[in-house]
Amino acid sequence: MIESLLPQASSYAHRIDNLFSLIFWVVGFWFVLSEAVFFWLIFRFRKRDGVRAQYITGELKSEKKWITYPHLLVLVCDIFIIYGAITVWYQIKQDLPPAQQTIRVIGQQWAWTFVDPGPDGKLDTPDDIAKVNELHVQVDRLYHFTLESKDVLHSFSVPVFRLKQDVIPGRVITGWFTPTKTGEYDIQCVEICGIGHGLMGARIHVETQEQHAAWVAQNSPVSVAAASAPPAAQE
Amino acid sequence: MAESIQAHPHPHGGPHAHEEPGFFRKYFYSTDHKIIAMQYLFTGMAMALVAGFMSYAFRMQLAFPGMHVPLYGLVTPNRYNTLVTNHGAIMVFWVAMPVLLAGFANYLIPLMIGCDDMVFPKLNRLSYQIFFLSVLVLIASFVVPGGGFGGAWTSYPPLSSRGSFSLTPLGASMWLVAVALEFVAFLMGGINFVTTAMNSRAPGMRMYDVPIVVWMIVVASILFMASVGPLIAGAIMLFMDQNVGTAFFDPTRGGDPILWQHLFWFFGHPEVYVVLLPAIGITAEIITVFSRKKLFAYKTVLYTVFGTGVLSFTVWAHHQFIAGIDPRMANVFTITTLLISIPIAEMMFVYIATLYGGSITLATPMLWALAFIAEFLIGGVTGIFLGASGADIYFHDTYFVLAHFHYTFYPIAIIGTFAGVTYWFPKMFGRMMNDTLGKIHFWGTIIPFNFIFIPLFIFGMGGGHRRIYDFTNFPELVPLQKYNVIATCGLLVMLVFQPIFLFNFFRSLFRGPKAEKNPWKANTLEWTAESPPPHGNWPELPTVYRGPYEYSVPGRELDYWPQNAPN
Amino acid sequence: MSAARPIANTRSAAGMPTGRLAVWWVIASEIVIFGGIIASYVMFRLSHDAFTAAAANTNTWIGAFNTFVLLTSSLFAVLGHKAAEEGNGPKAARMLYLTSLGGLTFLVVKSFEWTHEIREGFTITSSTFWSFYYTACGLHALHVLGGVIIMLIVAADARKYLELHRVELIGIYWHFVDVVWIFLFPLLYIAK
Amino acid sequence: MSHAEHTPHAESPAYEAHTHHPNYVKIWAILASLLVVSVAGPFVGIRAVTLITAFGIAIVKAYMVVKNFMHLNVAPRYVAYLVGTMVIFMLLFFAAASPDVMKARGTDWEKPSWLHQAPVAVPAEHGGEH
Repeated sequence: MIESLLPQASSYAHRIDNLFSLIFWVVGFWFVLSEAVFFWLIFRFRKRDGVRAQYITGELKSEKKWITYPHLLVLVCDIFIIYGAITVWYQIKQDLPPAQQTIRVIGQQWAWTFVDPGPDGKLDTPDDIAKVNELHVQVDRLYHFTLESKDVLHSFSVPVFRLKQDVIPGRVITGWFTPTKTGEYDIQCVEICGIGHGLMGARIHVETQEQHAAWVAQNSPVSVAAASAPPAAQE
Repeated sequence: MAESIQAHPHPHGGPHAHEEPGFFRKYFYSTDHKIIAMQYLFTGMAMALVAGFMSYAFRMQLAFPGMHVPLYGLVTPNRYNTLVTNHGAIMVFWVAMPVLLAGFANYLIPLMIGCDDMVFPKLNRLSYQIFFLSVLVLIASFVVPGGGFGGAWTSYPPLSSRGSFSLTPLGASMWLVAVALEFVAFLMGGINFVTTAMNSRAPGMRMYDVPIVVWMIVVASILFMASVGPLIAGAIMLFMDQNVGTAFFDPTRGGDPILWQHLFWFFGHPEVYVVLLPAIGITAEIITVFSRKKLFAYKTVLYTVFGTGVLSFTVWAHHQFIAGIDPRMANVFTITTLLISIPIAEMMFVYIATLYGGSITLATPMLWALAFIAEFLIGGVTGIFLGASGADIYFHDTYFVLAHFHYTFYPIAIIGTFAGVTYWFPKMFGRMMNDTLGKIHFWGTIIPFNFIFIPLFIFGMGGGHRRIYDFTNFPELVPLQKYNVIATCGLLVMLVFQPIFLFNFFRSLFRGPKAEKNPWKANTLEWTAESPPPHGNWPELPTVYRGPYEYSVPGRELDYWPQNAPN
Repeated sequence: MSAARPIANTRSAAGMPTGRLAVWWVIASEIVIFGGIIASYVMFRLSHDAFTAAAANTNTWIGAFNTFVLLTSSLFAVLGHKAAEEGNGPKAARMLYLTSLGGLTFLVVKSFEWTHEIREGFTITSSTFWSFYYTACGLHALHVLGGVIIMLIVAADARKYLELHRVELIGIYWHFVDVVWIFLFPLLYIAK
Repeated sequence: MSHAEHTPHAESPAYEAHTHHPNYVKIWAILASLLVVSVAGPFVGIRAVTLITAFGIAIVKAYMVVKNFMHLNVAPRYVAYLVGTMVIFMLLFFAAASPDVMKARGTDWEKPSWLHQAPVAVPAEHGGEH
């Protein structure tokens, strides 16, 4: 359902969307059923002249089963949902597949800095490419990102990847994604971080291998003699 | 009204002071639980107008970015942050809490359990005075240099702890002080409610003869008292961080911002149930009266309340799934969060089952109560998406969350309040409200309400995230802007209908037809007192002979059987 | 405004006088307040070596003396309760005066201790340990101060044989303050 | 919750007297001597002994004060449950919050400032056991 609003552009986006659909149908069934029963009861037992309400305590077993069985069924549904939720969570957040490339993401009031390791594939070397509010990644490549904050809490979110992780000052948080669809997408900050929170958007460019190589070659700062200080976040 | 806090007696008490206290003493300096309830109720409703106006200002900005909002002006980014922060904080702490917990608890507990007042009337008065002080501090925080606090009602440090980050050093501290004062007020109130309900029941009233709403308020007060402590400790620590220069939550000097999140949400989640339970209790009273039915499985309701209460202490970290907590903890909290759906679902089933075999009259209070169930179900089922950790990766801090908790808080704070006010209005003021106007107001509130928040669910599913003053900065969200426009239009329609309620309320207050003692033919004890009850409630305190929900008992001529009737 | 005691106040359906029940609820909500701050402190303490180093600078003897003072004042409080139950108002009042004397001694010792520490350069902003130290002790000291003030009021009444049941109530609260200190003492002074 | 405990109530006037008073001075003497032990604990110089004497005795002292001075032993049972529940909630809070606050390296994070240096202005004395 979400995919109709927003493309799936990472290797795990469909998992979250499927989980959403699972919960939607399970929960939707219960919701429609209870509302239907609810409105039917209101209609069926509306006040009519000469008809007195029944005296039902609900303490008898034969009466109570009408709420006991549904509630056991809810428990069964819960188990399915828990299973689905934990599986997806494990795959995305707990499990960290080996990286093909590591990038660094630095949040500050109110901009993102993205550090690409450059041609040598290693961070903290002179050929790192630091870009503000602009992230270039290569499609079908497993990226690790390390999140750092210079001041307050931020949250790194790429909706098309279904990716979200808070950025905490004083901590370096690692996560991963594999882009699967080329294009240019939004990056958001979803944790309030002050006055400029609403402006703290960035763009992610998912590129093919050739495009990405060209971008790296074009932007690598070694030739620009920026080798003196590795960028940012060395506090 | 500020002077009401001063302790000087009314100057014009005069010779009548013995029988009839002066206006000031009677309405501003009273220890009578009913007057204090009214104070809470009116303060809460006034704050609801403030917070409602705030929502109008920022919803206009969201639908039509950069517009000069009529009656407000330009919504700049920092004003936007202040507006959303205080809208949230006011609606939770200064509307839902005072109206549902303090207002109805003060009014109903002594009347429903058959005693003359709260056990500690002076503590009760002090509680309101501190609460009122907290209102003043909060209002003052909007106008101090730098402006009101804009770091969201969760007030996460380091944004909230350092003036150089939030740019509202004074506003942030005053906001925190206001919240802390409010907690102190409700701790006093809570102790009073619980002690009164436990100790002062009328002779003959057994545990299972207590009306559900009193049980709910007691459990809510207990939840509040048991959960607010860590946040009070946290507020002290945050206040020191802001003003003394300590570093409890400052990661650059050895503190930890995640600690605050735990302290906050350890309170924050039970807080949802603190306001939910009174509303759900009010609903129970109303649907039994207007369907002339005994509550289905009274004891089961109590068990579900206890289950909800205990479980609510074990779920708080689902607010922090992607906040950098240990990912393994998320699994534990997913399980507990989904388990809490079981007692809540059962409670809803009980209410639906109560309608079976009834004789349902759709009077205004009943419409509100039924709407509470219908709308709260949406809030409940959408919570499952957010409690499931895997789906929450995507939904965290989107408008889906926002729509979800508005589908819980709106039924609680607004629908629950309207249900309670329209139901107990005859008792509170001795006059009847106009039913036709009440129904117009009902439909004019409920239908637009769904038009506000259902589009926001879709907007959130499309990636719309919270606390952004202008979504046109995000190219992916521009096509979804139409949902924001629909939501704002819904809000405007809803606001247009609210003066009808105010008109009905105040007109009925002075001009409404006189109410008899028991206009709804209800069983509970408050309906055996005069309308409105005098100081002391009854000339002779009642004795109780049976449970509160003995409607349509076979073999009796009347279809109700008051709790205090010997036979 | 001297409203008469409501009838509600004299009922005890829960098997306990209203005042005592309420004090237990006060204590329940205080447990979580101190619990929150102590839990936070312990988390930091266990994970930071710097805390251990900083804790070495607190003076165990002063802490121990203050613990002794509070324990002794608790004894007087409970003796006051016993006297009040026997209907001996003046004796209960005397015991309460002794208790508040203990509370005041505690505060005086504490203020000298703090003065000394601040002179040595250990201020509230020196490190997170000292922040916790001053915040937790300060919160506790405020409870001691509040207890002393209420106790003096209760004692003045008790001397005139009024409201004797309140002697027990303030006593329960005082013991709770004592118990909090019993835990703060090893946390801040002993475990080095 | 605690409500669930009480029996159908009697309309008894409040303030009934306790049936017996233990010898409070004796209890106080025990408490004072326990205090001496807890202060003496660190002088043994073994960390385990320090911790046991410090916190074990704190718990014993608190128990004695609560039981005898605060008369929890004669109060209705639900009071003890109430107090116990609050303590359990705090343990729960500690258990759930501590992994995030206490660990320098979590499943997917690390705190660089902890790993590289002592965090605050206090002279860094690593490994100082006490």
